Amino acid sequence: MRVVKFVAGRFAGMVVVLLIVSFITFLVFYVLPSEPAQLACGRPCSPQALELAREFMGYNVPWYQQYFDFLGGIFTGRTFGSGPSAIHCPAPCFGYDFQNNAEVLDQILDRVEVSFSVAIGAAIIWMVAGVGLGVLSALKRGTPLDRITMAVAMAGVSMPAYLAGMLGITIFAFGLDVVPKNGYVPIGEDVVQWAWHLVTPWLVLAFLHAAIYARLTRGQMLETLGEDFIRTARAKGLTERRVVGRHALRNVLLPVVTVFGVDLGLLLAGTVITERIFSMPGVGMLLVDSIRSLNLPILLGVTLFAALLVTVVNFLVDLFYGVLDPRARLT
Amino acid sequence: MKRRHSLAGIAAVAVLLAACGANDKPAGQSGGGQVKAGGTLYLLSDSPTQQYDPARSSSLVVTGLQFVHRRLTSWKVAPGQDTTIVPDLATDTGKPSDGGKTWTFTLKDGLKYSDGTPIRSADVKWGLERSFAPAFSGGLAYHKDLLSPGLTYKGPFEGGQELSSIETPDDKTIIFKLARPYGDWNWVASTPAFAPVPKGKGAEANYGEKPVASGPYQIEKFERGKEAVLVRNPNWDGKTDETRPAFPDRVVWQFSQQTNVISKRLIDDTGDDKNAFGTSFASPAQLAQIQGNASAKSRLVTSESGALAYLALNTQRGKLADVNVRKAFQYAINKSAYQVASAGNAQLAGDVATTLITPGLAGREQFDLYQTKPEGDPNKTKELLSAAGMPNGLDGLVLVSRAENDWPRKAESIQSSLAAAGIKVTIKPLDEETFTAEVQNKENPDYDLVLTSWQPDIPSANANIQPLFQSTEIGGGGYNVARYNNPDVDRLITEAQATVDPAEAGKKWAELDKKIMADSPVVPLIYTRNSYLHGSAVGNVKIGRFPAYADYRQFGIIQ
Amino acid sequence: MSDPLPLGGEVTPGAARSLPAALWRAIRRDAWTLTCAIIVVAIVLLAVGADLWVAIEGQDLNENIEALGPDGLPAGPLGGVSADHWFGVQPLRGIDLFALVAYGARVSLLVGLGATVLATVLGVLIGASAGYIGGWWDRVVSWASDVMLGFPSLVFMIALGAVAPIEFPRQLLLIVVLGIFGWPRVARIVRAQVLSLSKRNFVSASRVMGGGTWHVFTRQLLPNLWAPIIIVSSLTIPSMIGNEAALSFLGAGVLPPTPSWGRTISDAIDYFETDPMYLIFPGLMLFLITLAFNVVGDSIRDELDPKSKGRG
Amino acid sequence: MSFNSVHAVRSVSYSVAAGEVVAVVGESGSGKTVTAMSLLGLLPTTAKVSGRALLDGRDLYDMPPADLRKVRGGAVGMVFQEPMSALNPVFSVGDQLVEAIKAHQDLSTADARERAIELLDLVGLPEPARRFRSYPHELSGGQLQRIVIAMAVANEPKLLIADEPTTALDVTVQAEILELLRDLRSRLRTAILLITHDMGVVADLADRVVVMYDGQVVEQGTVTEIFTAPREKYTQELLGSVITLGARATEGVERALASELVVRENHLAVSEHPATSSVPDVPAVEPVLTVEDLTVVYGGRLRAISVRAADRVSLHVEPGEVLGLVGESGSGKSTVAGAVTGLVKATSGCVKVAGADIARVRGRAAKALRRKIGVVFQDPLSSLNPRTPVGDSVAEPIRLHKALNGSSVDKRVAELLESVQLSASLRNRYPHELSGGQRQRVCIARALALNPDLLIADEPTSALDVSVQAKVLDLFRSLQEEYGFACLFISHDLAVIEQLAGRVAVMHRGHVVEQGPTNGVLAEPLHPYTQRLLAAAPVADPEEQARRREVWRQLKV
Repeated sequence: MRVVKFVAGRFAGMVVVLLIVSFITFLVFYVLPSEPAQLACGRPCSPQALELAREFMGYNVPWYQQYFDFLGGIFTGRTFGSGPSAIHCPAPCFGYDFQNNAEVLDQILDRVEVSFSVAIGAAIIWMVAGVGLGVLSALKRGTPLDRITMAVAMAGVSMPAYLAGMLGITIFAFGLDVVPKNGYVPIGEDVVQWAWHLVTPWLVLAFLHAAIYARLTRGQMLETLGEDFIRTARAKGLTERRVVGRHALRNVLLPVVTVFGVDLGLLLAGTVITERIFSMPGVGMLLVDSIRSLNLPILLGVTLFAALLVTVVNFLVDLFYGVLDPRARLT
Repeated sequence: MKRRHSLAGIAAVAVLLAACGANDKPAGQSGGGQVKAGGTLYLLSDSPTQQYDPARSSSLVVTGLQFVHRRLTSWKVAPGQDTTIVPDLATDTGKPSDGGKTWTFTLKDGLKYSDGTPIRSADVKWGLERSFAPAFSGGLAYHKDLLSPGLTYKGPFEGGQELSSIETPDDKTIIFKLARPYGDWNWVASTPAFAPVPKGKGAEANYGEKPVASGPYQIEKFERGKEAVLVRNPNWDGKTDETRPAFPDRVVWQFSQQTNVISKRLIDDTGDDKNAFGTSFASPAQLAQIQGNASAKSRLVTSESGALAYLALNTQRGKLADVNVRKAFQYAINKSAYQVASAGNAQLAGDVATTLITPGLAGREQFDLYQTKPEGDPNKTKELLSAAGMPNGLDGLVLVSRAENDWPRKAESIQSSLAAAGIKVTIKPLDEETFTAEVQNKENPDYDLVLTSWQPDIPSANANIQPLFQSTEIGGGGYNVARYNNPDVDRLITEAQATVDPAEAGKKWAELDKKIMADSPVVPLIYTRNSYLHGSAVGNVKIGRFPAYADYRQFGIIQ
Repeated sequence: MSDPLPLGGEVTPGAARSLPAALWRAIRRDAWTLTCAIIVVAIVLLAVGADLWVAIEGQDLNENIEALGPDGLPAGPLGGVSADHWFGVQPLRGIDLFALVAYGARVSLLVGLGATVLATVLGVLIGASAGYIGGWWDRVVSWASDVMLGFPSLVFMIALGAVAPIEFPRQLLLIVVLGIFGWPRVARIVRAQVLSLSKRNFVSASRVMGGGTWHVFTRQLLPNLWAPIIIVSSLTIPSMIGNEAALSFLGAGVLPPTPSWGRTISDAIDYFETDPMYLIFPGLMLFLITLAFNVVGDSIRDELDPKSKGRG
Repeated sequence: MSFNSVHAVRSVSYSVAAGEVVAVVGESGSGKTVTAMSLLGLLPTTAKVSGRALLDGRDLYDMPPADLRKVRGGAVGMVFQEPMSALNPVFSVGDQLVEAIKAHQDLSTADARERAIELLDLVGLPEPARRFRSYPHELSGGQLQRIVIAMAVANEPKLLIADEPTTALDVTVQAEILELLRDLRSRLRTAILLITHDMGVVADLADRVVVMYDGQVVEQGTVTEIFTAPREKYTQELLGSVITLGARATEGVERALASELVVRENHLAVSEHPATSSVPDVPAVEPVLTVEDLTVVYGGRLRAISVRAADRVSLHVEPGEVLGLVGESGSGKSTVAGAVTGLVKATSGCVKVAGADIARVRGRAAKALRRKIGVVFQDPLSSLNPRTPVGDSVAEPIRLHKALNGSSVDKRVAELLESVQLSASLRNRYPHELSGGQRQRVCIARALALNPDLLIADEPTSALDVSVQAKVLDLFRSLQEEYGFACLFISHDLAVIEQLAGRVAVMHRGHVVEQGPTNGVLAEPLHPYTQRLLAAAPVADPEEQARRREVWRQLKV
């Protein structure tokens, strides 16, 4: 019952966040001096034709009405125009992109696989590498290994994503010519090629992020190793491997998981820069393109999608946190 | 704007404007072996889709749409020659009567759709009627205000009304009764909306993904954002089609490709990429790279000419309302620096422009009313400004440019030139829609100068002059961004438009060119060259004098 | 209190160490920190004296196509590096790259520092008030910062750039936008700090003695907040500099022709294969200043906060 | 043995025989814990250890790590001071117990689980099978310490090292844990090395005593020798400074057991146990502080569970009087202190200082009221702003109320510091530069800066070492006599209250269960909880403690 209540509460919170995000996005883009109907107007575009296009696309009503139309579309779907040539956008309709003649949701879903492939693969690498190196540094504190790891980590933290990305592409794809230069192969088509095409972005992203995790893990590990319960575990006669690998690590992972949730949420939402550098046609790329062409329906959709992902991932992280930490569990 | 990949007109079509100093081979084509029928052609596009709905397309005759759709007329394009109009579905290029107010076309015999049904004149009419439906707007619309009742007609789908200004007395004949005389109607008949759509079909919004084909290819598979596969249309008869050799067996579009990735694949030229053609222009950075690669350099095709890049002066604003001040601007720009900033050097960028009508259009005359060095003459500008009562130059002008691609850099170059001539400007880069809203639609827009470019949709000086300088095109989405209003010019434009005889019309347009330049509403900069890169197995990649786009119809695979 | 060996648990907070003292100690303790401090000072000097250095070099920000080769790339090897052009020149326009980098440093530092100051001031005010006043205000702040952190902020910054009138100084806009999106991070840390300080008895004691909210905040809390504030802001500077560069990289930063590292890097990426120096100089600068600020900030934190001894 | 080139312990030797309890006593920093830790190699790696530690003839210091690991938790078990932090918060207690068993015995998981439940039963946890699945945060301190002990004895060790095993616990819980240790020793024949600073615990459990001071052993002997005839001056001082309950408390409980109590005037107790209401206040003449029907409820609203931290508590303090408020953790005494100082909002009821309701006064009256109250908190370090020199801390109330100005402030600060027996030259020092006792003196000086009518002292000495505690209490008493302020003195330690308070109120689970003159309450405890509290506190006298233990056992039944 409490779990249901908790989930319901979190869900309500999520909805409110999404409403606010959508509203603000809507408002900001509404005040932009843009003419979204222009593109559906054709060339030459007379004022009369423009007005027709506006009417068809639903831009001829006041902004708040447009916003409510948008919200309503999520639950009931929308229809643009009338008669046999009307465009139907079935519920949940997150808007219709007239520039590309496609439902916004479809466009996002088309791109999701790419974003998820990049994000999840990189996340696994950086978690393993970052946490592993962090633990190692903490255990070998003060040794050259620790110093080198932390220096590299510092470099990783300080490296702008696009620089690291460019260097990665240049070195691996063009310099050494060991990995493919272009594109994305759907996982359903060929798993090996899929992974092979993603290696560079994975490694570069992992390098940037692993740094933060290595530092975080190291600090947490040093702190945790000073805790009383570690002393207890040692006094029980456990092997050092078990003391560190079980007792310390589980506690170290708690803050790491929280940071991971935020990072993954943002990354999944299509870290714009990452996808731009690696020419990955993911959600982030969609966002950049829609910003450049001021494609309001897509912008609104992607913004909502990003906010949804961040909130959902955070929610999942909270649940997972409960698994890791019984104190956070609902009893 | 590249998203919709309109390969035509619009002020600033130039996506990645560039050119190539193809000094070692004739401009407009590249070498290569013999092209034979067969093979697969890959088209690499940075756009997520290709519009195959004729009503919504703004595709030129030579590019993507032609694979699937034929129109009433077509263009004959060859490097080094002026582009001429030729029949496509029609037996001739139209018979004008009634002083250019009535145009009659007759369809060829034996024309069939991909489903085997015959193509009738009513289908062409239906296709045009369909383009009036609000759901299918967005394509080239030159026909709309010439066919009464114009935009009050809402298409055939609701209420089933027909367009009375088009008559189809039999299955072969189609007669257009225009609202006013229009000499270029045969050119207009080559725009996408003149492709036939089987009467009664095409009501659905996604008709463009599975249209009924009249051209040499039909769509086998269409996946937006990924790819489209075109295969041969068995009912297309090459004998009725003089402009389409249709060499490849299959044409595959690869959508949503990144431009730099396209360029890298083509430079590498391996596997299927040998059969590939990049549909975007090579950027200056890519050009610099291609210059250093002999193989890639041999596969680069550059146009002779292209879109007119120009600096528009807001003739209705402040000091710029004074024609003497505007004339001072003609000497201020360092067009050499602009060429380098555009593409690295003059050969790559395109020739310095002094006229409004671009090379390759009938009737064009080369002249220069404001002779100076390519580097410009800032002192002369200062003198002229002094003479106009501004010894200290001008300050605080707003220069609007596009935010996309290389425009900001080119705007910076202009800014530098003007600064040297004592004119201080602030750059305001705007993205496409904001540009439209701010510059083309506002009543009193806040800008003094606009850096942009223009490529006509049809190879007629009409399409070069009228949209940019007729007073009716000020505001309301029109392209007269210089806000140039000269009743004399307006009158002459209407006259020239109504002239049916091409030679006579050409003379009138050339006169208009000089007359307008004398008022100095714009500073012509360069005729922007476009460069394409293709794989080594793609042959017959040619660019005519007009348009500055590769002629997709000729492409074939070298076997 | 058990035996004084640090077997874990609370360590006496390094009470009255001041920032200059901590910085000085960090620099003296570690050659690496010293190097990074020197880099920071050098780049700050580069930015502040940009006019002077560029004048010494004998160049300016003007277009100069004579410095270019026939293909629009810099004439000469290494991107045109020479005695005249210390860092070479920009492709296609021939503008001196050293001048671009030096003036770009000014923009980067100005925006980075400005945004940090704004984010810190907002974060301290909001975070401290939330932690101290508590109740509904605290809930609102926590929730608002959650929303902000979950917000696709980049979209916003780009959109605001498009909405803002051309007359509005772009650097100021960047400072404001980055500052507004930067406060939640600071606020969270400050709030946590205030909450933990509020539990300390000296705060209670002050209140029992009759100290009002303002008195307790300024006399009791604030002096103890300086250390975390300084640490968080010293680590915010590099991320703000990076953000500015990233926004400019995406074309949503400062307007042309104002030089900016992000804009230069964005442009240079296309030339990486033909003119690598164009990317390397501004890229290296950005990397160095970020690294140096991070290292120095990290060392100060180690000095001020004995619990996080960074290097063993 | 040295640590960071500081010699923590020098030439320490002692021995423990099978079945024997040896107590190592000494104050903070005496090196008792370091020595014990060194036995199992649990010191930080930077510590250098020299010497020998023989376990059945084998040198622990010279043992290969793998062998030492077998000794840890095997032949030698260890119990730590803080049960809350000694267990890993993220694993269930059963898990951690099973782990300890499996580290040394080759058992299947099911068998180990069975053994673990057995052990939980052995250490006296009710419902062991259910507790097996509990997580540390779900259990009380006493329960956790039982689990830590279960873990330590899981493999039937020869030696159990108990490092301050009861320091963090309440007295009644402490008594139970000591009982458990005694029980385990007799059942398992385990030798116990008990490390503690509490002489009462020593008297209760130890056979032999080792006294450490400044890293050295100053004296060792049997428990009777040490308590009756300490040879070393340090031992004598240590024993002298111990504050323990007088014999009358033991007698009081004995009388209660024999039902010979006489109820006297102004001595009230509630009848039921556990209590469901508080006793009414005894009549007052002209109280400085009146607490009327004070109820404080925490939580509630969105979260379902609300805690009644104080329930209809009524108290008063007369001018010049010290009222002791005694109770264990969670009894609500700190809540009452909070309400009295105005830091905690009362849910109902009111607190009046000099007739003014502290929750209702505003503006000037509120400020005037504040002048009348001084506070001393438990942890002196946290009571002083680490960024403020102590002189400024003392001056804060003076400046705040603009009581004095200019140089007279400095003069007053010097005066105050001297009155708490601190040199005025310490005024420019920062808190971390002072010792614990000095800091608490500074806090007292600050509390007295404006000559308050009422002083609220919330466990002012419980964080201090034994000898320091005695001195601070002495100082407190003399200051109270000198200034004559009324005082609400809060403590968990009845012995401290006995020293200072004229009257005492006993709190248990939010209720005042008994209140009356100190003499009356100690000599004739009416409420069962008071009796338990009196019987549980160990006294530093082995014979007396044996008698008390007997009383305690009878009370438990």
